[in-house]
Amino acid sequence: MMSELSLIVLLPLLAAVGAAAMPRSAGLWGLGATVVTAALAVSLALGLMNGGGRMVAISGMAAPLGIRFVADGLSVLMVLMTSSVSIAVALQASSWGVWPNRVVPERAASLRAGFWPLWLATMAAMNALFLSGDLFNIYVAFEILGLTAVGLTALSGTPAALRASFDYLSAGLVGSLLLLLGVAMAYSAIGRVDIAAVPVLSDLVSGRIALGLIVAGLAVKAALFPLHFWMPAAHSSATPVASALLSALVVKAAIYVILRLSIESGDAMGSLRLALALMGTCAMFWGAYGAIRATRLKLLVAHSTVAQVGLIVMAIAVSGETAQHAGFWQAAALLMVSHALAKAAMFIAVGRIAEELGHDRISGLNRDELRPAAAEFAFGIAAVSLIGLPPTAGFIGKWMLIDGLIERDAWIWVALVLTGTAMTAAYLSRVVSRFLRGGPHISARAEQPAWRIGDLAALGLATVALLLGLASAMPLALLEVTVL
Amino acid sequence: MSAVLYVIGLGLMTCGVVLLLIAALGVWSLPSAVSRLHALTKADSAGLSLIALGAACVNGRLDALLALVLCAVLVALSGATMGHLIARSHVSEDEPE
Amino acid sequence: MSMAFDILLALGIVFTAGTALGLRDRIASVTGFVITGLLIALSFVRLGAPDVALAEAAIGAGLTGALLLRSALRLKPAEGSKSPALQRFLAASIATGLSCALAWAVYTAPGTALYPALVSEGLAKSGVDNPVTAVLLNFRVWDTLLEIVVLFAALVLVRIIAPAVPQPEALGELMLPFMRVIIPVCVFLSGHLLWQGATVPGGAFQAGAMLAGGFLVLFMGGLALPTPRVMAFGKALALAGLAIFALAALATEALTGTLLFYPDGDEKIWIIAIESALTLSIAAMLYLLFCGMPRRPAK
Amino acid sequence: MTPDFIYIFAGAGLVGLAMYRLATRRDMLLRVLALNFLAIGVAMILQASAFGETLTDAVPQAFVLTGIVVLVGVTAALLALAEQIDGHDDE
Amino acid sequence: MILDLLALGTLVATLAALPRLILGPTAADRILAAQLAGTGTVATLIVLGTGEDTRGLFDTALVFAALSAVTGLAFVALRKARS
Repeated sequence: MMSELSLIVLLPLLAAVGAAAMPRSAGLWGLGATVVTAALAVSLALGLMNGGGRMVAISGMAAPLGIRFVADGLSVLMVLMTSSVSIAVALQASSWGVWPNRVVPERAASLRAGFWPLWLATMAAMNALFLSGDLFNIYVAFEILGLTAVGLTALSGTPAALRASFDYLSAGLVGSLLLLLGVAMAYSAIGRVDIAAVPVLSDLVSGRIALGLIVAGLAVKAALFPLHFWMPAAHSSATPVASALLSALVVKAAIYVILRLSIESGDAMGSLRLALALMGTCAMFWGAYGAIRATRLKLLVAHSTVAQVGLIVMAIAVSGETAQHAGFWQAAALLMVSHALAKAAMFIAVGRIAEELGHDRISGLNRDELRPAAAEFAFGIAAVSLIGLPPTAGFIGKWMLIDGLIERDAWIWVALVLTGTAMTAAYLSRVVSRFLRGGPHISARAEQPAWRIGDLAALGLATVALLLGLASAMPLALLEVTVL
Repeated sequence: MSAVLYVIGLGLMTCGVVLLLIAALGVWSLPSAVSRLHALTKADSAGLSLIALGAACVNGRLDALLALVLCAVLVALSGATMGHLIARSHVSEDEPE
Repeated sequence: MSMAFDILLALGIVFTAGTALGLRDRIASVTGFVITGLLIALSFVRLGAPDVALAEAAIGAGLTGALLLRSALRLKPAEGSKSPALQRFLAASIATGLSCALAWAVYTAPGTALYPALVSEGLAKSGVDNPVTAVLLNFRVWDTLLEIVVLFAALVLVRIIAPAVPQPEALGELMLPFMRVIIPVCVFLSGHLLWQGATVPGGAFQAGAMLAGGFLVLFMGGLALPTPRVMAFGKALALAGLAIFALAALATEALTGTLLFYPDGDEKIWIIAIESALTLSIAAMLYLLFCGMPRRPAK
Repeated sequence: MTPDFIYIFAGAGLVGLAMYRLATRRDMLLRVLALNFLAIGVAMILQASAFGETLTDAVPQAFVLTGIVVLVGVTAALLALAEQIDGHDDE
Repeated sequence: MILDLLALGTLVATLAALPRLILGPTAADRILAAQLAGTGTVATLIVLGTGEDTRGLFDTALVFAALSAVTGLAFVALRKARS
């Protein structure tokens, strides 16, 4: 019988084809596939908790020649993260109409026809990437991801979005070609390209060059400072749903591979780790600086992604000897999940706010006619999680990171993480404080904006981010699952 | 027999390569675009046909002959068509950049 | 002697590429790209990879060349702005350093050949005799499936962007005899490549590209214009290939318990079936990528 | 010296050239060209390191084939974007 | 040996398209250069294939020959698009 592993890739894929073939019922295909895929992901995770990690040789061909699905705690946690964000996003996107015979505005119809095939293909590519145990296969998955992510950016159709899309696609292509170059080098060094070869690679000089090239390519894809130049424009000019997906999920694919390489290579990539840690730190400050200066809400959130990516990459880079410090990469994984949930909530909330206000200027958030509503509330919770206040998942992640650093007497890094946190609090409070300000400037006639499905999506995501902190034992237990 | 064919084949191929080189020289040195066009399309196709014929003689296999003849025909045909089309478009273009 | 050939070819490739990237005239750049593509294909032949040479000639030089030319004719002329000297100097030094480091690293790499033994071991049971086809359609067919998804994603993206549909002008009466020869040859060659791909160089990608080349010639000749019917047909072909491939993957798992593990003894039938669907699908996708996919098809 | 050695240099040269042009030119068509050359350079390095005196490894050939097909898709998308951006500039 | 020399000759003929490509002056000249390079490549493939046992390279040459016209056709057919 068919296993969840192949279904969570092939089902969204087939649905993407279906949605492209029948644009009018794209919403049905999309919602259906999203829900079923999420259910499959949950069942996969439960199976993993009970039965341990799984490894499947596709085509019955053993590695290194064949490609393997590797389902361990980390990859399945990433699959779960994708599914939970995608449910919320699917809810929001269903506002473009689901039923094929219902009449919808032309713009909604064209957004719907474009969005669903792209998003379903993205979901398939992400799941394929998380489960893949082969570097070249990861490259191909990245190429799908690069194209669909650009498609999501270009969906809004504005000249700014198109320009950002071109830069995004060309930067992404450079990134994946660097990755491919690294794979080529790995092949010429040791004659194989499966992930299990990474420890061998890190013992050789040419192998380390290969790993360096791969990580450089991933850094472009993950928008790691100073290779993030394409990202704020792309993420802020897309439609809110697309921004949520790009910021919350698509950059995570690259970070996941960095994390995976870091775990596999063990302690060997010393200088590469240092470079990553430095880039991460710079990204944390540069992104925060950009967010503090941003005038538009969407740009602020996009710059905040640069900063958060920096923090996560730094957490990965400082992990060092993985055997003794499993806490570091688990912290990084937890930070990835919490950032995904919070950032998706934030972008959807920002979309709702901009929809009510008609603009997204930060200075114009002190509005007279509207009372703060669900979207603002969701934004607030998401902000709390990003800053890392208890009881959110962000807090647990940061706690584990700092705890590990203190244990190693790495006070400089502790100080850097704390400074970064303070800056996060600073730029997010620019927004949250405006939401909190009640009082006389709100006119008596001010109305509560009507509930939309987007509010539900944003609130749901934010709540999950909050609850994940309380139930963080679950993801941590999942992360313990390895392939024997 | 096959030795004779081999030598004939090599001779034909050499002639063909020389023709190709002449065509290349013509494209390099002839003064106007139209004259270059004429030099190219004729010498080119002739050279390639000779090479293909020579290769068929040297190789001596029937299925190879089929592929080679088709090859020569295709190059000659597309050369002629393209030559005509480019000449037409060049005349109507009138804009030496 | 053959060393001289290789050196001249390598120098020619780098020089032509430099020319293509250095010229101001757009047509010249694109033409330079096409010529480089041809030389690269030759170099792949020299490196013992005729399958790749075929694909590079058909896709790299042929179709990409046509695509680039379409855009070169449509985009406004390049602006003559030059980057500051310092930037150019820095870029040049970094690029040179990168090149040298790469060449050194690859040259000194130990280069253990691990795959050839594994491939020849698996070849007997793979259902085909051409090792490249065996890798693409059996050992690592998962890569191939995802690769078709890349084309699908590109197609969806182009549909969203919806660039203007190219309008070929009438090429006169000489086109007709030309097409009468070239189109049947393209179709025949495509089938030939598909069929012989099981044993000697060739396969679905080359066959698909060949067929797409035939479509493009038809298009330039004023036939096969992207009318609604042609578009709908092309879209159906393009999507059907991917759907069949994905469903076949699921079917293999249902039959054998392992994803994309073909039932014992029937490997060849599965591979040929998938390849046939892919050939048509790839040809349709490449054609649609060239013509663009207008939301409202051309009249 | 074997042919693979020469072509490794050619591939590395292509990568360097493409990187240089990517860093110094803003023109969209040239960037697309440079990206294509970058990909071809990578493919050539991969192919050259697969070269063997008796038999060329089939797996990198499959990789390069995949890369070529992927590249044409991305190129088509980039060019469509470039044309659309250029069209917007006119208005 | 002779075949090696001949291959070198065809390669030189192929590369001889480059001056025309650089000098132009018209677009037609450049397309012409591509045409010449295409024929030269086909010739090179045939010469290289003669020395081998298989027919493989002749098939490759055939594909080159069939598709060599596509770019040129695209040029003449879409030329009007340039405004």
